[in-house]
Amino acid sequence: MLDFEKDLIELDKRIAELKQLSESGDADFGPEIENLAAKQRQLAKSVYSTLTPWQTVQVARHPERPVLREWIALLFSDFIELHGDRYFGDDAAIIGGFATLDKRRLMLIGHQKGKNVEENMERNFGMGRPEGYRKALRLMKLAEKFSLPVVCFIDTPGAYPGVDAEERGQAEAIAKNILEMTDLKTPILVLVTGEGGSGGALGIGVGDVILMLRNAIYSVISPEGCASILWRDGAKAADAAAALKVTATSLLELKIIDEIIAEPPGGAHRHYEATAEAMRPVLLKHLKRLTRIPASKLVTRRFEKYAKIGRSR
Amino acid sequence: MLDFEKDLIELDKRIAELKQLSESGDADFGPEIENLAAKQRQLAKSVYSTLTPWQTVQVARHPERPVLREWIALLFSDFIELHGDRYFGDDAAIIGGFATLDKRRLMLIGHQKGKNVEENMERNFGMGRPEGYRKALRLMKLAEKFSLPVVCFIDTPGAYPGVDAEERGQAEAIAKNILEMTDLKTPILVLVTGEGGSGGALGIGVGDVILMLRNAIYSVISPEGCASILWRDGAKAADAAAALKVTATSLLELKIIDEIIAEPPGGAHRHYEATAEAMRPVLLKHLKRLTRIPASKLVTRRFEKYAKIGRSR
Amino acid sequence: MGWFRKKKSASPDPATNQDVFVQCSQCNAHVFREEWEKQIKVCPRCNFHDRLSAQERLDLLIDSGTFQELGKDIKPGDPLSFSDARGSYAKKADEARSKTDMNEAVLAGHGRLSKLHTAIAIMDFRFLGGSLGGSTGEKILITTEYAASHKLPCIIVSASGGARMHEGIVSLMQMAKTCAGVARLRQRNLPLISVLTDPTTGGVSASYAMVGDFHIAEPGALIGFAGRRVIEQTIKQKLPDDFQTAEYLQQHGFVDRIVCRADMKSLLHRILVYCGFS
Amino acid sequence: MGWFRKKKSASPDPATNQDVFVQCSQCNAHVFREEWEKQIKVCPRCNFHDRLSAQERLDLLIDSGTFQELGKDIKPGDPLSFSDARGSYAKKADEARSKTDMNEAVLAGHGRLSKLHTAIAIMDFRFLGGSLGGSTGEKILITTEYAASHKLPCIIVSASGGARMHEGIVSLMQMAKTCAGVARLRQRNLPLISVLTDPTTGGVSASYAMVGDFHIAEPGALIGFAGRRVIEQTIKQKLPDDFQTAEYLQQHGFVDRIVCRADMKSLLHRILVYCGFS
Ligand SMILES: [Zn+2]
Ligand SMILES: [Zn+2]
Repeated sequence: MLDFEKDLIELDKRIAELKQLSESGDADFGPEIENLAAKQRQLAKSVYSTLTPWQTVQVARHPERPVLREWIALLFSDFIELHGDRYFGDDAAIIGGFATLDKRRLMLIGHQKGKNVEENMERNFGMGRPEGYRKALRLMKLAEKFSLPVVCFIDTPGAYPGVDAEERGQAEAIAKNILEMTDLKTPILVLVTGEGGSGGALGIGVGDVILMLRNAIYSVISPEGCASILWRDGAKAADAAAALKVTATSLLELKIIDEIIAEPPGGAHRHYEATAEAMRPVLLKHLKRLTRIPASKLVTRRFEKYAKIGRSR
Repeated sequence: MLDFEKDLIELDKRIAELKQLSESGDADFGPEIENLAAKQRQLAKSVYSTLTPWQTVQVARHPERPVLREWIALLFSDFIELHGDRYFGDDAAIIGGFATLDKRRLMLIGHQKGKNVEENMERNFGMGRPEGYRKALRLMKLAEKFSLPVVCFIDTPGAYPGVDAEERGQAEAIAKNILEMTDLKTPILVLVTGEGGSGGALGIGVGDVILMLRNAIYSVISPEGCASILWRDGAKAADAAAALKVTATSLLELKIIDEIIAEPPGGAHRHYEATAEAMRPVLLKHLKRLTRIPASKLVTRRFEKYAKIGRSR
Repeated sequence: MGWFRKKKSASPDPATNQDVFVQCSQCNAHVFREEWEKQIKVCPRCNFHDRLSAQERLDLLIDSGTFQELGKDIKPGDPLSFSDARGSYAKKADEARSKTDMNEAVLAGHGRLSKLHTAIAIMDFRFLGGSLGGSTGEKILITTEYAASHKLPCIIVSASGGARMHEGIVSLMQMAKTCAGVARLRQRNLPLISVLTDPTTGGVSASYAMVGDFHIAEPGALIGFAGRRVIEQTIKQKLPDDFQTAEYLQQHGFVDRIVCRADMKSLLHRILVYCGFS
Repeated sequence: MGWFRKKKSASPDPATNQDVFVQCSQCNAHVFREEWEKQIKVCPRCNFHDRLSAQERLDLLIDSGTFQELGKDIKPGDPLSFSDARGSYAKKADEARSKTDMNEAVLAGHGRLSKLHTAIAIMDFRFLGGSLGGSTGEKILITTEYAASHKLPCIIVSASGGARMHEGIVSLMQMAKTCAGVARLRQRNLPLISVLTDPTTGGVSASYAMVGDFHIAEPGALIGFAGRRVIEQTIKQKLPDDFQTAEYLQQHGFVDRIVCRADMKSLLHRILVYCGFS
């Protein structure tokens, strides 16, 4: 349980209890429920409007936060998952395939975290291996070939730091993807839904438009990792999170991202459908706009956009 | 020792003995040596002009026959070997890199057999794995990018039939190479120097011009394999070799290859330099001609050439 | 490349009424013949996908009455005038022709797949083990060429033991010839869907079957380059049961999807729609 | 991405005369300083390749007097106004500038390599561990852009611990920015030679350093994505000694050639000639 959510969870529980009592028919707690619900909404709003960067990190990593499979079920229709990199394997931590969003056909690619221990073992906690990045690239090239836009959902602690991943060229796989994405002749729309973990995120995260959910984060290094290096104390993660400017609001100010998609007060992990419905029009708006731009122009603009970042002259 | 070479080897030995005696200064055997040498040349000519297909197979596989490293030393200058497939590994059975033939710069790719047990263990007897075919493709794409012709030296019993090779997609790797070679926008010159073993050969063997050394072979299946399947008796390999038409002369008749490069009587395994010097002008002639043809025309002609093979209408 | 790999098909059950029952060769279940045909030769108990003839596959995939055959008269050549211990290749090919009522191991043409116009080539394993000869390659090529010139998607359903060794080097060169055809699809951004059925091995797996934009396999299909026995001789070990199955291939990254026969047509249709055809 | 990986350089030998001898940090050999410099900081006993400054590397590779620097005045920005427990990034950057007499971790420009005109960027590990900040990326980009617009080959010599975390996300985005530059070389068929020196890790290895047409490494150079310690924590095992060395990378297919420092210039020249430059 997250610290700052204690009171919210307490209210959730009491509302649930009263609802159960009402349903068992002993008495009608309708007004009390309505009253508590209003209180809960108020509290959620106040807690969630003042989250610190470190609290946001915790929300972004919340075990109940929707994962890619859930976003797919909520938002897309006719998903056809396509497996394999055609070189070595099929990574379960990065998945992709054809999908449809309100009649718009596209290639969907994203990190797949699990929701429990078993799933996370299978999905490697959403940490991709080279074969995952290479599969993603294969799907992007298919999208380019068949003139479909690419939509990437980012949610990873980072690329997998394991011996086998190094052996098979984790660095090369990510580098290649980044290179190809800067040069892909079809629109790329990126949405950071949870954790945007460094190179593991960017490996499927270069695009024409970068969106973020309000409580998602995006960072060059985990706050813990940064704290243990620069503060020599992993416990200073909150300081590092603030200094690194990992939240959507900071990243919008820095012009790294283009738009923030609001989450209902209480966060996406409490409001799956409402969050999805907030995402839908924003995704559609950008898809509509991007698919009207000629591919060569897209590539030029993408170059110019990235070329500007970090120019200190 | 090959059966039909017994007398030749006997003469070789006697000549060597006499030479040694001459050198030790006891007596001058000059005339005898010259006499024997003439006899040897005569015998070599008669034996080698009447080789059966099965005998040719044995010559093509002769353990003393020059391997790629030796051809490189004999023919090319400034070889820069380039390693690795950028996915998984560096196959020692298929090697390649930049090389120069009489001032003509090119990309050289070929199977590398060993000359002794250790070398053959290291080189896997010239049987490529997927990473070898993928390295070859990478080098071909580099050649295309920098407008260099590709020259492939074929000498393999076949692609490696091992579990790891299957796991990493032997079929896919060979198929991909064949596809890309039919579409490569630079000249491809192929020379079968020893064994042209089925898909393992074709995986780096699609080209604009296909040459063969006189005693090289090229076949869809090993004569032994064919015999054990169609004759139900591996010992009928000689029959299978004849039926399969694996020799350079047969393949020229079938219009599968474009030209035969003669080997001195006695074979390449007795005459490294003379064979290399016979190869050089033929390679140069075709390189000169091919590099004058525009790339798009090359690709169209390559298509037409292969499209015709096996057309029975 | 051993082109004649054997795997028993479901057979009439001798212990019971041969007209009424079929016995599944994988789980030995006795299945009503009527049910067996209704399930398109998929065992209702163990999901074993028995082999289909090219015509059966065509009926499964292409809208009734829309198929136009191409190269119907193309039949095997005999470039090497090949004979082995058991007779001539020409005779064998004639036998295969009369046995299957086909002229080659490929049924080629174009038609509608749920209304979408597509070029399609379907291999038939009964014809000399689906081996790849000069005319086999020719029929694959006329299919890709038809797709290329008419801007159609192309579907190739493979079922093959590999090269047709009776045609020697001509057989091997079909790998290049068919891939040259695939390259022309690629030049025009036309999709190739490769459907991998039991078995897809040797020279077919190492050419057009493995260079599709999409690789769709049937459950349990044997897919691989080298034959099991050759590999076992090489490594001197027994191979695991799932070696070279569709599932194994998917796990190793070479198959996009495995789909049950009953869902194949609809999956292909959905993919073609995503590729921009309507 | 830990950007400050430590590996001891050869040091003046305190046990002997510091002006006269250097001690190899790998084999502990005592080497005359004069000899050490003559061998371009390669140990004559164990072939250990000690790190070079960007200027030393430039002297090694580019013909004397032909180098034209680009972006000399570009110095680190401070997009996050970053401070940590030990002070501000701005101050750290200033210290690095005065220590190295460079404005950034990259020396960028163009010059002649054995008479061949080439664009070149050389990283200097002494400058904040060769970390990749916004201006570091900028200098890589002006190098690739110079090559692209002048139709020159491009050489990038990497030496970096990875991202510059003081610039947060701006550092991460340099991976995309530099690769976007590489894409423009590729569009023009211009070669990129990536020279991998000790160390090339993290964000640099996962961007421009690993997308060269040619990957040339120095012997023993550390090259990898994740840090050794992070991996050991993940797998709870000790790693083999050769893990992430240039030799290991070559064995796994990611390095074209490993070449001793003394032969580097001539190898680069030969490759450029093969790429059509003269
Ligand atoms: Zn069954
Ligand atoms: Zn030393």
